[in-house]
Amino acid sequence: MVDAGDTAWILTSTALVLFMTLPGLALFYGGLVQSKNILSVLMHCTAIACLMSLLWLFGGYSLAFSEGTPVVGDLSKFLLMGVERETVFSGTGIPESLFFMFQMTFAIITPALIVGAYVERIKFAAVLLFSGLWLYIVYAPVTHWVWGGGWLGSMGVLDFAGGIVVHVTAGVSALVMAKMLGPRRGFPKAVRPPHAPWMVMVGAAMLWVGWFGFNAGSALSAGGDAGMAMLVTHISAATASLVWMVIEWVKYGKPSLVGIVTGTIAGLATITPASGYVGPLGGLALGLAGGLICYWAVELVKRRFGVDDSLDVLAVHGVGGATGTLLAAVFVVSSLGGVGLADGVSLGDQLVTQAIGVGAVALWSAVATFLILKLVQIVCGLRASDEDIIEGLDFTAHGEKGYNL
Amino acid sequence: MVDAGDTAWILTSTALVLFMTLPGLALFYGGLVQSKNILSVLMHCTAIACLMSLLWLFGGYSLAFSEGTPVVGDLSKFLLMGVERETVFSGTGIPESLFFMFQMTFAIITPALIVGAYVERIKFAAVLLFSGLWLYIVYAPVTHWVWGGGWLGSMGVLDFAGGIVVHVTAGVSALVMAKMLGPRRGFPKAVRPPHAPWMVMVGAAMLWVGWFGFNAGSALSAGGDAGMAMLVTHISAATASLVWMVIEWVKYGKPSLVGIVTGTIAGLATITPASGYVGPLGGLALGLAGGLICYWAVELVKRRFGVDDSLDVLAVHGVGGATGTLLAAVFVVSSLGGVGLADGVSLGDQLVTQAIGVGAVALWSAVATFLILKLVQIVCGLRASDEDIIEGLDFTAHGEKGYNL
Amino acid sequence: MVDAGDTAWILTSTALVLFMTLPGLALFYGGLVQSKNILSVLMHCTAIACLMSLLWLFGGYSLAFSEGTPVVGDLSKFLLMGVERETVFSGTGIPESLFFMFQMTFAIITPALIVGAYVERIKFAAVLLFSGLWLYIVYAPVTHWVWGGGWLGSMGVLDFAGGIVVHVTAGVSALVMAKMLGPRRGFPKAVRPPHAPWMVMVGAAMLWVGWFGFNAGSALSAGGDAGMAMLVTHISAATASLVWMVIEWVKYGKPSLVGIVTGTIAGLATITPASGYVGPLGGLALGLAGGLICYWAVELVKRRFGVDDSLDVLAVHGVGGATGTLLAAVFVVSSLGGVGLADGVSLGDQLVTQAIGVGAVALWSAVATFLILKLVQIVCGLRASDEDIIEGLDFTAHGEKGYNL
Amino acid sequence: MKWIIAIIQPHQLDPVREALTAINVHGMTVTEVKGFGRQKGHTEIYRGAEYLINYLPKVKIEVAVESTMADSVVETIRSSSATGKIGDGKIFVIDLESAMRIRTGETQADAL
Amino acid sequence: MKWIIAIIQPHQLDPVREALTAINVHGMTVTEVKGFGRQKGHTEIYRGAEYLINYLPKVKIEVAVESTMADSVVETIRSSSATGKIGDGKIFVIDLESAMRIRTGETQADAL
Amino acid sequence: MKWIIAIIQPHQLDPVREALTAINVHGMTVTEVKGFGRQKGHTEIYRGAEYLINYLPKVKIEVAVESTMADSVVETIRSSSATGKIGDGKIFVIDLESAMRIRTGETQADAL
Ligand SMILES: Nc1ncnc2c1ncn2[C@@H]1O[C@H](COP(=O)(O)OP(=O)(O)O)[C@@H](O)[C@H]1O
Ligand SMILES: Nc1ncnc2c1ncn2[C@@H]1O[C@H](COP(=O)(O)OP(=O)(O)O)[C@@H](O)[C@H]1O
Ligand SMILES: Nc1ncnc2c1ncn2[C@@H]1O[C@H](COP(=O)(O)OP(=O)(O)O)[C@@H](O)[C@H]1O
Repeated sequence: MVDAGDTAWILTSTALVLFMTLPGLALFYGGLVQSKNILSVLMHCTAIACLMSLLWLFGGYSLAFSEGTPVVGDLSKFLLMGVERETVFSGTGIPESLFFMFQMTFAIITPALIVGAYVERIKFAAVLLFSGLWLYIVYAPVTHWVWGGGWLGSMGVLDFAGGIVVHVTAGVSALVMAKMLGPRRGFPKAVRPPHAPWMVMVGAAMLWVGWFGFNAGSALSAGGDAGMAMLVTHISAATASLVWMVIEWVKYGKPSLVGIVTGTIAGLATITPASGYVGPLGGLALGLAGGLICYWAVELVKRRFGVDDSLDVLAVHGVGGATGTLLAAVFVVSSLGGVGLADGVSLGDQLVTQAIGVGAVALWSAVATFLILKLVQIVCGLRASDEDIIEGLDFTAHGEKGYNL
Repeated sequence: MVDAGDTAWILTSTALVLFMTLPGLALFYGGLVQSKNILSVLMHCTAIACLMSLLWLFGGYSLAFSEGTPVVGDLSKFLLMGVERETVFSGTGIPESLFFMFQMTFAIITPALIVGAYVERIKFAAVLLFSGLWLYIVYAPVTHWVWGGGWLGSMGVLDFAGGIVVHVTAGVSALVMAKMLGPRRGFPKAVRPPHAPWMVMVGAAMLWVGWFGFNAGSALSAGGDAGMAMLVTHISAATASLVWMVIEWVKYGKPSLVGIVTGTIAGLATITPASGYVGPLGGLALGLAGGLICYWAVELVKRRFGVDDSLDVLAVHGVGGATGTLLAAVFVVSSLGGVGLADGVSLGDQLVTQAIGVGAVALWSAVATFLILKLVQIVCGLRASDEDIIEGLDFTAHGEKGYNL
Repeated sequence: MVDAGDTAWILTSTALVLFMTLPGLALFYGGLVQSKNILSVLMHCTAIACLMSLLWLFGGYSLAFSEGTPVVGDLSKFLLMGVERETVFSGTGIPESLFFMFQMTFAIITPALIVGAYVERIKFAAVLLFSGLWLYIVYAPVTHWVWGGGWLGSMGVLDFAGGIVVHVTAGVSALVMAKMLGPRRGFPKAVRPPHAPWMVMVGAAMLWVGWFGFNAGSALSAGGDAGMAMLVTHISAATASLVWMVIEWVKYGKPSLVGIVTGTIAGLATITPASGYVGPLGGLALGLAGGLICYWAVELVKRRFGVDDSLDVLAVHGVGGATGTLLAAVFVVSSLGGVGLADGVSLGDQLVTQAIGVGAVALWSAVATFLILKLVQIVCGLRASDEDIIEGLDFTAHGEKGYNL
Repeated sequence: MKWIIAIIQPHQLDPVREALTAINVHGMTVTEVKGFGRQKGHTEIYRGAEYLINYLPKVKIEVAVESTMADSVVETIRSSSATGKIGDGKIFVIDLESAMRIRTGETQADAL
Repeated sequence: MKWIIAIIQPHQLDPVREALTAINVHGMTVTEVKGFGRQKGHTEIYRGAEYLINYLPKVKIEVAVESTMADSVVETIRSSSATGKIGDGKIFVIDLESAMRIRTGETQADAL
Repeated sequence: MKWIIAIIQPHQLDPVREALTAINVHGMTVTEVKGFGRQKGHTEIYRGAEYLINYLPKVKIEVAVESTMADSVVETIRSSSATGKIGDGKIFVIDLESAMRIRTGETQADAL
């Protein structure tokens, strides 16, 4: 039966998660690029949100959440066939229409995260074609594996709100994308600094607030689980922010705003898979780990690998999500304040399961993204022309200027 | 009896709908004007929000929602007399204080929508005087007709969340306003482009998120109706956005950010009256219709009619709301996934009722707005002086500059 | 037992109150400073939010809400020891984890309000050290006094959502801070106008919406109390805004955007302590009083006292909160639409209690802030160097520029 | 050749440009500047405090022309930008030694 | 007449303006510019990556004055804007052929 | 000395600056300007309405150099900024009477 309290919270959570992408993530990313490309970033986020919504209705949801096989769902819920106004999503107190919506907001933000890898140089048509195919080929199946009755879920993998489903898929795909697309002009010596750090902070703040819907909403009910998920989410975000701030302070003498809010996002991504399983201590530990490891990963990818994953999608989301997924196995244990491992499962077992989850999904994301991009290159090309890039995508792709002061 | 779950959702919805105006609509409109007029737009939205709130308490609510006659309510609920802390709004599980608040946010945004017709050239005093009179003369009675026990509601008109009450009233009044006020300087050849398309997108995103409160909140409960209303609202918004994007892409080779988000708003306005009655298919269809028809209407009003309804209030809201109101009669039928027509009512009957609703309200809005504006012209004048317009309303009316970089 | 409806609303309220600080308050304050200091303001708000969150877990919450003595709690809830996932906060239907979170958002915004007193000239290290000590020495004990079972609560002081706990503490401390830190360069003759009034309005709008969570959330349940609290909050905000607008209009001929939204905040601060006790009439009266008195206080502090409480924290928050606390004693009486005084308590009695509450907390805030700042001055210094101030804190303290257009 | 510098009111830019086009001067370079002069700034009032803004937004036009045309260009700018109010601005003329079009390398009058 | 161009540090604008006013020069035009010179830019660090900002914000003052006043104006600007640190800027003087006040049509020294 | 003014395409600023550095010209002042010329502006389309933007963003470089270097500086700017497309811009040369370094009071060539 529908429970009004639970439904009220998931209605709200759905609004919060949509808010994360529109305008949260759009502003977070938009502030980090040059002023001649801000509109293109906003356009990417908006168009992805719209397109994913329709594709989710046209089979995406069904592939993820209908029974099907352990590998992928079937098309029985294409266009929400068979889902009535009053149908309750099984095992919960919320209508299935609402579950569909809540999950849709995840299906929106995940490909939108990848925007960070290709800003300032991609063709707009490629964004749409890539994101659409990616939803069907990467996102929907992986969601099925973990949450939709698929093989990873059956193995007992722990991923409360999408460390694997959202952050590992997006992060790994971002790296492949960045590599295949090539770097921004001038990378790494002569790229321009973020055009509006204030906007980055505003976006990050909206992501933080919206993440309460993401993680605490994933409880699918309004009770102790949601309360604790919100708590650990917040503690992890705060901790990772301060970690990032301290590192910059020690290293450069000046803690930056862009830095502290990058730490926030790292902390949020890291706690995500664990947020329903751990207690306050877990929140602290994952925030600490997320801050330290993601900071190091940012340097690793850009400096060592020399890959222009421009806005650090792999380093912040992918690495954060993977770290949290692994540490979930540790901090789930009751003695550390977690809900406890499943009966008969040891910490070691769980760790192996988690690693398999991360590894398998990373592999699939990489391979599939590679193939999709090969196709995109053939169909419409991937990279904008140098002339367009120099003039800026706002005008060359969208015919507008961001600022007419 | 008060239901905590339902109440939780309507408390949230009220916050969401206020958020639509402040700052959503303010940013959406503010980004579309020149930088010398941005503050005036924000000021209009803020001052209207404040003034309407008080007028709603001072009789507005009572005229709309007390029994009275089929044409207008009485003053029995002036200053909320007789409404106690624990009074439940009849037929629902929420306190009447909350119903008052939820409806107040509608009474705020409706006159605020009309701002789009008169930006960059109106006197500030005229904004206040016009909006105040308009609330009492147009908004409160029409609300009574449709939702407050008045004649249109009794006829069985379908308007779930305000296609007629909000969008038709605002859209038609906007046209009359634009016509009587005269165009912006330089219209149509030499007006300046939107000063901040990024801000337009941010405002649109907030409107989108807030609209979940508007439509799904109009269920006045947290259950299957709210879930489905949220779903169809979202699908319509996404569809209309993509329609607008595709039209621009085909026509000009460049899909613009301002374009896609205008589509979003068109899709949202169009689904509004139908949002509680239709299913996913209805959401798709109304989004499609809204995108196509509003796009065409924008060109029609500005190019053919040559009326400077500057930010397209009629074309986007009025036409969208009317389209959705008419199509609600079609997609409400159960075979198309809707909740079904009332017993003994045929699709044709319903269509006629819907048309009468749209027509009567459009007529009343036009006539009343005309008369109110005549009065305003006499009392304080309508149009700012050319000198003030050239220097910009921010400084001449409010003594401030929008940007001091 | 946990009630899903109540929990849903407090989960939402927690998100709303966090949203007030991040990014609401940050934008409100950020728009008021010069463009070379915007990032520093955003950084202050962000870093305070993160630090306070951890300190709240590390004893802050425990000092405020564990039993202890009438003067301060003990450390029994340090790190949330003993609070389980399903622990219900006594006397409510929400989990204690959530109560912890909801209250934490108050513990974040209160020190963040003080930012307004020290913008554009403070050392970043001093912000952190001061805010941290202040949380333990001022905020946590005062919260205990009023809400945590301490002496003021036992006396029957009325402070529904923090007129004393939040606004008086922050306001008085701000004055002491401003006095000890010294004015901005050029104060009062040659300071520069707000660099982005539009941003001030956006922040104020977010504060307004978020304040619904602050006040209506303080009911800790979703019912008539929350509904009425939201209503009076809104009415007070709208009234005070219009009061401020009219004063400016009469005095200078031009009502400003910064002015009207300052009125909004004054109205919100004023109603806060009374929001759960009064009816619509109380909302009107407190809005009127808040608007008038805070306007006068702004002039008093800046012109008469000559203290550069830069963004008027004392005049708007402190004075507003105190005014509301006192007037709560009046408008709580049933004949004025309130919930009524406690049995056997006269209006005069209550007024005395309220005055004691305001006075004692103001005194403690002033003394403690003075002592903390003396310590901060020794440990790391308070005021940035003139050179850094001239170049702007964004670059000198954080190594970034706010705008790279 | 002459280098003509005009400081005018921002909203007079369009009329001036049209007037110059009418006498066949098509090239010019425009900069947003802050002017200090007899025309005084204004005060803005925020929360009861007065902020003195002592400069005014102006637009600077720079045009290189052949010496023979200088007088008519100056006169055209003057007549199309004058409103008769204080703050209308000034026109300055400086001798220009040489000019070159980057694209072609053409010099002097051909470059204009 | 002379056309004096001074490139100075942004925060020295107010002192310079006051000093010029003191010697009765009231009109001037100010532009925000980017300076390249001996004073080097700075690096900003975002997420571990260094961004080199190789220009510095400067302010350009342009003043037209009678020839007889040129030296004292140059000296006034120098003394009021010098801090002794690298990047203080430069003052340039160019010969000015003619000046006109748009509002009145007055020319030469009367126009200043 | 000469005062050289070049109006160029914004994205050619870096190449020009590097080329000038290579011939030992380190100081220069850069302003963002709007150019009107043969190269026409563009239209932006919002909601079906066309907005004509008739100017183009350009960058103005000002360099003071010794007279002997003027030709080579002009040539360096030209060669490093030419793309051969319309709108590449212009270079103007004006006689410069005097120069002074604010910090030291050095004058003429020493000041550059
Ligand atoms: N001596 C000067 N040198 C350079 N620019 C000047 C000079 N005098 C005035 N200006 C510019 O001309 C503008 C108009 O001058 P102002 O004295 O205000 O009015 P008017 O031109 O009507 O006499 C000023 O704002 C300033 O930009
Ligand atoms: N040759 C030049 N031509 C034009 N402007 C110059 C020239 N040299 C320097 N400038 C301007 O003067 C500013 C200060 O010069 P710089 O060499 O940094 O220090 P200083 O003036 O102390 O020697 C530069 O930022 C630039 O704007
Ligand atoms: N007579 C002129 N005086 C001043 N600036 C000019 C003049 N003619 C052109 N310019 C500047 O040079 C730029 C390029 O000129 P344009 O005619 O478009 O192309 P080209 O330099 O290839 O002939 C213009 O945008 C304008 O800024």
